[in-house]
Formats: sequence, structure tokens, C-alpha cells
Amino acid sequence: MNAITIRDLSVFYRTPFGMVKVLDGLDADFEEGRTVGVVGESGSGKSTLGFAITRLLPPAGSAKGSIRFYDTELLSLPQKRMREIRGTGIFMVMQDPFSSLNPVKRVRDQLIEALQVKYERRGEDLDVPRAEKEALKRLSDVKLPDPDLMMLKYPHQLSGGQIQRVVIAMGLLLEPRVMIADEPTSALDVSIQAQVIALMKELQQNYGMTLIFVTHDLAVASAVSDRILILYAGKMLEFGDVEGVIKEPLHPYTQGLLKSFPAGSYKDHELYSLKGMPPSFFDLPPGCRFSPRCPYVFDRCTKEEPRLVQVNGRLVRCFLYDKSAEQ
Amino acid sequence: MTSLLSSEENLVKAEDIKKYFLAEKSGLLERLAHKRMSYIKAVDGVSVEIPKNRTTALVGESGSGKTTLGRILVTLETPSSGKIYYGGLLVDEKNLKEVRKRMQIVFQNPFESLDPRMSIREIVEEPLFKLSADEKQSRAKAALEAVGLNYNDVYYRKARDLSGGQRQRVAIARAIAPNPEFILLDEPTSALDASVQSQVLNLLVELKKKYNYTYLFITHNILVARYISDWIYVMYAGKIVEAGNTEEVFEKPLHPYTKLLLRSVPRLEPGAKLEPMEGEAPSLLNPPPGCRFSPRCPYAFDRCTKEEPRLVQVSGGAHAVACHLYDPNRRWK
Amino acid sequence: MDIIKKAVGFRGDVDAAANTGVPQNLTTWYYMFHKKEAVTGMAIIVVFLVWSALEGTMQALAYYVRRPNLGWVLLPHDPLASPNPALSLRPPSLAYPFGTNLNGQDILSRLLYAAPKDAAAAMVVVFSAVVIGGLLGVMAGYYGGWTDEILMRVTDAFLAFPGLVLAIALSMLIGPGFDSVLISLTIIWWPIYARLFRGQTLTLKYRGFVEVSRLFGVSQLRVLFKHIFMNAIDPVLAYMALDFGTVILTYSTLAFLGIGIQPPYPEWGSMSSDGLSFFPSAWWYTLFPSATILLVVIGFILVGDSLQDALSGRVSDR
Amino acid sequence: MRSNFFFFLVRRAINAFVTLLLLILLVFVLIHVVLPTPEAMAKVYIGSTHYTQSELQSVIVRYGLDQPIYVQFLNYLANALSGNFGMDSLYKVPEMQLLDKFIPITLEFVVVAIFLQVVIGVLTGGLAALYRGKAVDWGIKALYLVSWAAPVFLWATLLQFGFAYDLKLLPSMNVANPLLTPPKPITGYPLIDSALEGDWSYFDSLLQHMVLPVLAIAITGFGLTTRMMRSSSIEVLDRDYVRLAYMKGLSGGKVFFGTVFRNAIIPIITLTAVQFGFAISGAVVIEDIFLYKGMGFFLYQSVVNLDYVAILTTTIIIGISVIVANFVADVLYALVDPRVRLE
Repeated sequence: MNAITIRDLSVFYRTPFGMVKVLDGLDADFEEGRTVGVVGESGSGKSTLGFAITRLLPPAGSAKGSIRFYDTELLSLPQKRMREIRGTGIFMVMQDPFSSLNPVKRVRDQLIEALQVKYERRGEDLDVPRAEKEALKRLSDVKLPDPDLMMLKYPHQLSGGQIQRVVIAMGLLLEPRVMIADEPTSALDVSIQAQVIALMKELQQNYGMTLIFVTHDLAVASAVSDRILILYAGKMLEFGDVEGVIKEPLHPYTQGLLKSFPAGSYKDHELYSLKGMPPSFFDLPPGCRFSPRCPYVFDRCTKEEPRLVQVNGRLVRCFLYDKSAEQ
Repeated sequence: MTSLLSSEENLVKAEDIKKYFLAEKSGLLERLAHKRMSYIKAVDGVSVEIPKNRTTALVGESGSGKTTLGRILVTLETPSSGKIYYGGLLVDEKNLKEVRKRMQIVFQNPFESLDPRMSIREIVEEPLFKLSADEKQSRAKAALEAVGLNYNDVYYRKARDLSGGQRQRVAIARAIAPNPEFILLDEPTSALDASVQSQVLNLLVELKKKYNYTYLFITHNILVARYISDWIYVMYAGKIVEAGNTEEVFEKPLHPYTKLLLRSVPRLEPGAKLEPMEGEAPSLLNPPPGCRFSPRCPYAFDRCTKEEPRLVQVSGGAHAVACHLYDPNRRWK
Repeated sequence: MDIIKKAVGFRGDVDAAANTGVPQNLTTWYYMFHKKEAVTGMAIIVVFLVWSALEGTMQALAYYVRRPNLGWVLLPHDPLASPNPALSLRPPSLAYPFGTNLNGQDILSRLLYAAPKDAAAAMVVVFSAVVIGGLLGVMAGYYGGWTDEILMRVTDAFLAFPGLVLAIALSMLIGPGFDSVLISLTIIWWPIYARLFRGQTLTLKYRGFVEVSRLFGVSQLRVLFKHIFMNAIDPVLAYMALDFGTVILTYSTLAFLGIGIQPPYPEWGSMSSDGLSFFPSAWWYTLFPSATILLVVIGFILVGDSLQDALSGRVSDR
Repeated sequence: MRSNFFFFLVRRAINAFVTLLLLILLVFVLIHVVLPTPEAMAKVYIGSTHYTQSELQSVIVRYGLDQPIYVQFLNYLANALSGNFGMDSLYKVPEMQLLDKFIPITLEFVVVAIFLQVVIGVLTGGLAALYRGKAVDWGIKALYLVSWAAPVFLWATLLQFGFAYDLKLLPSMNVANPLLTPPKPITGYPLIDSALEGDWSYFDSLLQHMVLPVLAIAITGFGLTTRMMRSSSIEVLDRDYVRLAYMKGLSGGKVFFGTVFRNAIIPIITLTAVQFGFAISGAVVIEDIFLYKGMGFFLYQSVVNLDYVAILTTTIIIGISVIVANFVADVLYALVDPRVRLE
């Protein structure tokens, strides 16, 4: 069963220079209880995806298409119903820990706020001592040292890793069915990143949550996820099981990314590097968006936009695998 | 003092560098109130050697003091105590200007390190301000072409109108234009996208081969450090915990921190389990007694919390570690 | 292309979108010319400034060639005409679009005649304040320590005087007249710029390009001017635009209190003040001068607001 | 770390005091730049054009005007700090005695006006931010533009004519009905005194007379607050913690009042201290128009009568009140923002 089903999703931003389409015709299924790593460089539209699903796009953004949460169509849902899905249905962990928590409120109050929402939805009254106990329990679940001290702190007194744990604990309190993590570790140190990743993986398994893990780092994605979705300039280029994507990548972009991952020493080999840089949304190349950087580019790539095709149980958007006749 | 690491000729040498920052405002008022001053010990007694014509990597997580140490080595910051030798010469007030001419720096964030109002040409020509206009232009041109930018395409543009990768190339061009010997690269690729990062790494390798620069490459990414460097220093909480020939350190990491760090780095291996170390880096205001890694160290024994380990050589000089586990006398102490 | 990034609101995602190859200067201008408020504001300001330049030149000419009537050849009537009871307090008509005052002088002509003085006041005060405040603020921020401490306490002391009150006291002490108003306004105006520049300097001085220049051995003067002052000025620009309006307001209020340009020369504030006693019946007498002030100040605020959005990139709303 | 908050307070208090000293120095310098000779000073102290040479000399000796400049400054400083600003040359009473009467009147209505202005500004600003880009936002923008860009005297005049002369709803001038006997001064603040003494008819009259001047100040001042509140709210609305608050499933109202408001209001505190200074400036004009006999009115009269001593004394007093307002704002700021308090 799919927890989230996305069909033909496009997201637009109004800018002083006109509209830009940051996600273009995205189709993707996120199966219940599994982890999907959404990987893309800056400007690929990866963060936009999370905000589109939770309908928290900035005022300049608008989404078209269909996003279903189990059987509920989210994009046409009235604000009030959407609110009821946020929190207990879908929860999101933000990228920058240092702006993730309200700076003027104690951790305790921010956690209890979340519990209030949960109890309200269950039609129960909030019992503060009980709620506090529950919050404490969750804080120790996310392996925060001295949870009772943590409860009384203000966000600026915590480290980035601690804040991400508090936010994850908040998510656990709400018991969401889908958790979206928008680069939750990119601001953290490697050793803390490993802790957070291990924690998320463990919790995802224990609670059977569906996890959408957005990241720019293919290695991080491969460490957490079951499936990997590669985004490039607003288009999905490849989607499949992590084994396949990492071991035998199909799309030239995925291949390039994997090969340019630093390994070994400069004395032994030169790092592979893709030429050029990701395109601007205002000036997208014709045909395949990756074509100007692609080492295998041929005529058709610059003329026609490739479709998604299925190869070995994976989806890939590349003419190398699309044997259908030229239009 | 004998050489710690190698028999190679050292370009820069620093001895027992300490840098303490005041942790809070200390005005007249606090002094009158006899408030005890607390210091952040960003770098606490560190000695490094940077071999000539080699790339030395300085690896550490945030708060390890790696950036502060780097800034001290290029004289951007004055150490609280300690000595720096540049090409065998003790750096002091008098020869500061001379020494500075021979070193350059590339910062992490290319959005911060280039003056947004200046044209690329002005930026690259700035360090050459003593030369004639013609000379300046030809040097700037050569530098920009060397980093793979087309002079005629970019010289008139403003830094803020370039992409991250291009800006970092300009920053490198500015660094190489005055023909330095020593270049400090402070996380030059961490702000860049994966596909652009490898371009810049390759460029740096290529430039070094061509011009024989000595690099000090500061990074938090241990895999990048491994790729680019010949020698490596691993810093933790203001101390150097391990140092040595890059290959050796990666093949046979000795310090528990280095070992655990290598195991926390996600690799491109699906299903590989990360084994994170526990806890967080200590506060530099009052670091733990003894070894600073001891609270997180799975092998810690009682001596670790009492006595600070010194950086000592192992395996014949190309590898050094600061850990009591490798002290042959540990049982008796 | 910060504008686009901020316009959209997310940090990472539009980075690539931002890289359009369009220079940022152009984006700022593009924004300014595509936002209705900004265009309205700029239109008002351009009309005001062009007229002031024109009329100001005529008045200067009139002064140098000693032919006073040159000063009002561009105006429908003589703004300084000698009192004529027959024309007194005429309501707006075709001949006198804004009516006449007690002395029978044309209010429109007097408003137009006074414009250059307002424009000059705004320019002189704001620009001198930027130069003085910029110099002191950059120094305080860059050198820090006691320099900073002393300069900031002095600015605090100046800022503690409410502007208008200090201006009143100062122009009383210096003596009446246009010059003394300009001097006293400048004296009260620079501290806020010293604050602004200091704040900017504090963030700029740790930026990579400043540190690198130090390493190069670039002269301190060049670092202070080229790298710090020039970069600090961008965010100050929007504030300056707003401030032109504020100076005009304060200048008019002083004139309203009878400080500054003395009769018979017209000034917007004193014209409103004169008209007050005839308000309900001869409404045009005080309303047109007040409305002129309102319009010009709104022009500056609109431009300042939009400029602030454009420069800081805070355009996430529309 | 409470002690740091204590140090913060002490440091701010010292800063305020140093600023005060500098302010007095500034005024002293001003006087001496304009009146460089002892004779010129003495003439001002005498306050009339009819004096003999011996009178002039006696004034010079009495006020120590022939002493070295630093001694004069120290004397001036000592006097100023003890509240002795000398005799008023016009009224021939000590300056403080005059101001004692005028200061409370001005403070009373300015404080009420500031309060009103902050309330209007915060509400409209928050509303505009919530409905940014919509009609509400545009309406509020138009409103605050007109309020902000209008010279103070325009609104005062319109209000006076509209409500007092035309509709005859409210009194057009004075602090209170001159036919009523004012209450005995206890605190010096008429509003408080009349309430304390139960003189409700006087209280009522005070309130009625206060409405228009308060409105005039609040109307010209709230624009700045609205603008600041709008932009700070928009900035806060764009923060991740607001998205997280929505993410928890909180309703829009709860997110706004629980999260956005508390953070967006922080810059308003500093602004309000600045606005207090503006309002006192505005009071000079307002009090002149409404013949509201407070400090501003007194200042204006002194300008008309070229009463230098009174002008400078009033300036110092106003400066002090602004310094105090800034200090209060600093403290409030630290109380609202834990990042400052616990740093």
C-alpha cells in the first residue's frame, strides 16, 4: 500500500521574473513502512517536494497535480482538513536545526504544544503531568542525555544535534504515519550525523513509519533508505531500490554522481567529474535537462524530452534505455 | 625538537600553539566585580609541520579548532602563545609582511570571500596592487585561465553574478595570482554541490602538480581529505589526536576517534551499517580532564581521565598518535 | 540573484534558478520597474526632483544676474507678489488652481517656488549625514575597543535628543534661516547613520574578502573605503530613500513652528501654518501645502520600501 | 546564569549614565559655542535689555562665568545632576519649578499615545503580514502611508476642526476645563491625582481634553510600528520554526499568537523607545496647536521668547526621558528574548 502517491505533480514559484516550474510532472509512490531517499543537488527541487506534500509552500509557490495521502487527496483538501493531517498524519523535520525551534519558548512547552494537538484529536483532555511524563519518555527514546534538564532549556542552549533529536522526539509524540526529513543532517557533524541517521532508521523500523529522507548526499541516502529517487532540475531521473541505484546506476547523471564521490587518493586516480553545472530554471536546455552535461549525449537528447521507462524494476528517464521510436 | 612526522623539508612549522578566546564580554565592570574569566580553548597546545610541496590535510569536526589553527598559520590570527616558523624563519612583527607575501588563502564560502561589488578582474588583481597595470592584467589573465575560466568571459562580471563553483575558481585564481608558496584551503569545497566539488578538487590537484604549491587543506570531510592529501592531522577539541602519512592513517587508524570517525562516514554501500560514536564533542570552556575524547571513548581506562596523552610517534616516524593505548609504559603509570 | 531566492522563500531550491546570468544590479532595477508602488514612488520623486532642479537653477540665475523675476518665469504667478487685498483668499479656480492666500498670492506658485529648498534640504542633510555617519560608523566598527565605545556613547547622546527638539534648540542658537536649519538637521541626522554603518561594518569586517585584503597588505584606507564603506552602503540606500521623506517632514514641521526660512519667502510647512487660522472656510489655504508634503513624502517612502525589499531580497509577499 | 543578566543590567545602566553625562556636555558645549564670552552669557541670564554694567558684573560673578571653562562645566554638571538648572530669565523662578508642572502633563498624554500607537501598529502590522499581498494588506499599507507621511500638524489640525469645532464632540484646547479647580498635587500627575482624590469631574475633563492630542500623536506614529511589525512578522513567518508549528497541526490562530507574535514583537520594543522620542518631538507641535500646556508648549513659548536657558533645560529633560525609555526598552528586550537574558 502506498502511504503517499504522487501523480503529475508540478510546483511553481512566482518570482519577479515570472513563473518558474521547480518540480515538473513528478510521479512517485512512497510505500507504507519504507524509506525513500530523495537525492538532488541544490536547485533540483528536492526541498520543495516535502513542502508541497505538507502544503507548506511559501506564499509565492503553488502546486498542481495530485498528492494522495493513503486515500485522501491533499492538494484539494480544505485548509482545516489539511491541518488535521499535519502532525499526526505527516510530520516533517527541517533542515536547519538552529531555526527549527521557537527561540522564545522552552523545549518543554514546545513538546506539550504538540501533545495538545494529539490529545485534542483523540477527544481527550490534556493532563499536563502525564504529558510531561510522555515527553520525557520520548526525549530519552531519542537518546538525549538528561531529558529532564533538556525540558527546561531554551533552543539556543542546545547543540544542533540535540535540537534535531528534540524535533524527532516531537514527531514521535505525534506518532505520524509519514515522516519527511528535509536534510536533517546536513548542518551536523559527521559523528552526530551518523547518530541521527542511526536513530531515524531505528525509529522508522520500530514504529513502522514511512520515511521520506531528502538529502543532497547520495552516500547518506544509501545509508538510510530502501529506495532512492534522483531529482535533477525539477525532473525525476531515476527511482529504484537502493542496491540497484548504487551498484549499477542507469542514468548517466546517477553514474556521474557516484563516480565523483571522493574515494581513494589523488595519487591513484583522478576523480571523475561531470562537466558544467546544474541549469537555471529560467534557462532550461531543450530536450533532456541533463543533456548539456551528459557524456553520452546524442541527437535525440537535445530535441525531445525523454519519458520515464522501466528497466530492471527501476524507473529511469533516459533515451539510452528508451527504445521507442523517435517521434 | 625533532621532526614529528617525516624527513621531508618543512615549509611551515608551528610549535605549541595555543589560542584562547574570552568566552564573554570582559569590560571594566566584570573586572571590578572580580568575575572569573572563562576562556574558550579553541587550540590548546598544538604543534604541526607542513611539508614543502605537499598537501597536508587538517581534519576535524566543528569546534575542533581546525579553522582557528589554519588562520593562525597564515598569520590572520595571533596565537595566545606558541611559535610559527616559516621556511625555517621565526615569524615575528618584523618579517610579517615578507612572510605574508608568500602565503595565500581560499575560504570555505565563496559567497563571503569575494567582494560582491568588485569585478572579477579587480578581485584577482587586488593582491597584485604593487605591479604596473599591464603586468597586473597579464598576471590576472594567466591566473584565471589556469583555473579554467575564460578571461574575456568573466573579467568584467561581478562576483555576485557567478555560480558557487565559478566563484570558488575565482577565489583560487586570486590566491595563485601573486605566486605564493603556501596556500591555505579552508574547506574550499564544502559549500559546493557534489558534481562541482570533484571539479574543484581536480583543479587543485592539477595546480599543485604544475606549480608545486604547498597546501594546507582544512576539511571536515575525511574522504575528501584522504583523496587530496599526502599528510594528515586529525584534530579533536583543540588537540591533535593523530597525525601521519595519509595512507597509513587510513589503512591503520590508531586513535579511537579516528577509527570511529571513519566508521561514521556514510559510504556508497547500501545496507552498510553506520556505527556512530556516542555523545557530543566537549565544551571548550571546560574540557574534560585527561584525554578530551575519553568521555566518548569506548576504550577509556582510568588513566585517560587523569592524564593528558601526548602526541608520540609510532611505527617509525610516519605516524603519530595521542592516546594512552599506544603508550608502551601504560601499565606502570 | 538573491531576490529570486528570497522571493520564493526557500534557501536551497532556487539557487540554480537564481543563476540566470543576469547581473544583480539589473535584477534590482528590474524589480523596481515592475512593482507598481515603486514606479509610482519614483514618478513622484522624479517630478519633484526635476522640477526642483529646474526652478532651483532659475532662482540661482535670478540671484546672480539680479533679476528677481527670472525666479518665477516658470510659474503661473509671482509667488512673492505684494499683498493685494482684492485677490485675498480666492478659492481654487482655473486662474488660481490651488486658490490664493491672505495676501492674494497664488498658492500653487508659492508651492512650486518653495520646492527647490525642500529638495536641497533633503539632499544636503541626508548626504552629509551619510558622509559623517559613514566615516565615524565605519571607524567605530572596524577599530572596535575604546574608539567604538566612545563613538557609540556620543551617538547615543545625540540620539537621546528627539530630533525636532534639538533642531529647535540648535537653530535658535545658530540663528534663524535656511542654513542654520540645514546645519542643525545634519547635526541631529548623522548619528543614526553612524549606527547603521557600524552595524554593517561589524558584519563586513569578518568577511573573507576583508581578511584576505589584510593578508595581501592592501592599505587600510582602501580596505575601509572600498571593501567596507562601499559594501555597507547598499543596505543603507533604502534607509536613505525613506530618510529624504523624513527630512522633508521635519523641515516642514520646523517651518510650521516658524523656524527656518523667514517670510516673505514661502515654505510648505509655514504655508500650512499660515492657512490654519482660516481652515474650515478657506480650506485650500492649509490643505494644498499639507497635501504636497504628504505626496512627496509618500513618494520617498514607496521607493524606500521597495528598494529595501529589492536589496534585502525580502519580496516574498507579492 | 542569572548573574549575567545582572551584569547586563548594570552595564546598560552605566551606559545610560555615561550617555546622560555626554548629553549634558553637549548642551554645555552648545551654549558656549553660541555665547562665547562671559558677558554674552550674563546677558542671557539677566533676560532683559535693561541692565547696568555693574549688574552684568554681579551676574558674571554670581554664576561663576569668569571661571575656567572646565570649572564652569563641573559646576553646570553638578547643578544639572541635582536638578538645578538656574533661574528662568523670563518667569524669574527656578527652571525646575516650572518644568515640574509641565513634565507630568506631557508625559501623561505621550505615554497614553504611545500605548495606543503600539496597539494599533502591532495589530495592523500582524494582520497585514498574515494577509500579505491580499486586499487587507494593501488597505493597511495605504492607511499607514497616509498616517506616516503626513506632517504632525496636518492630523492635529484636521482632528481639531473635525471633532472639536465642527462636531463639537470634544474640547478643542487646554489640558482641562479651566473653570474647574485642579486637584492638589500629590504625584504631580493630574490624571492620577484627580483619581486619587476622587475628583471625577476633573478626571473626566482631563480625559476629554486628552483624546485629540493623543489621537494626533498616535495617528502620525503608528505607521512606523505597523511597517516594522509587518516586516518582522513576515520574516518570522518564513522561519522553519513557524513551519514546524504548522507541522504539528496547530491552527493558524494558534501559530500566529503562540509562535509568530512573540518573536515578531521583539524588534517593536526597541522601536517603541525611539518612537517615544519622536512622540515628544511631536508633542511640541501638538501642544502648540491644542494649547495643551505641557513641556512642548513651554518649549515653544521659550523659542518665541528667545529664552535660551529654558530651551536648553527642556532639551536636557527630554533627553533624559528618552535615555530612560531606552533603558526600559533594553530591559524589556532582555526579558522577552531568552537569548539576551541567558547569554
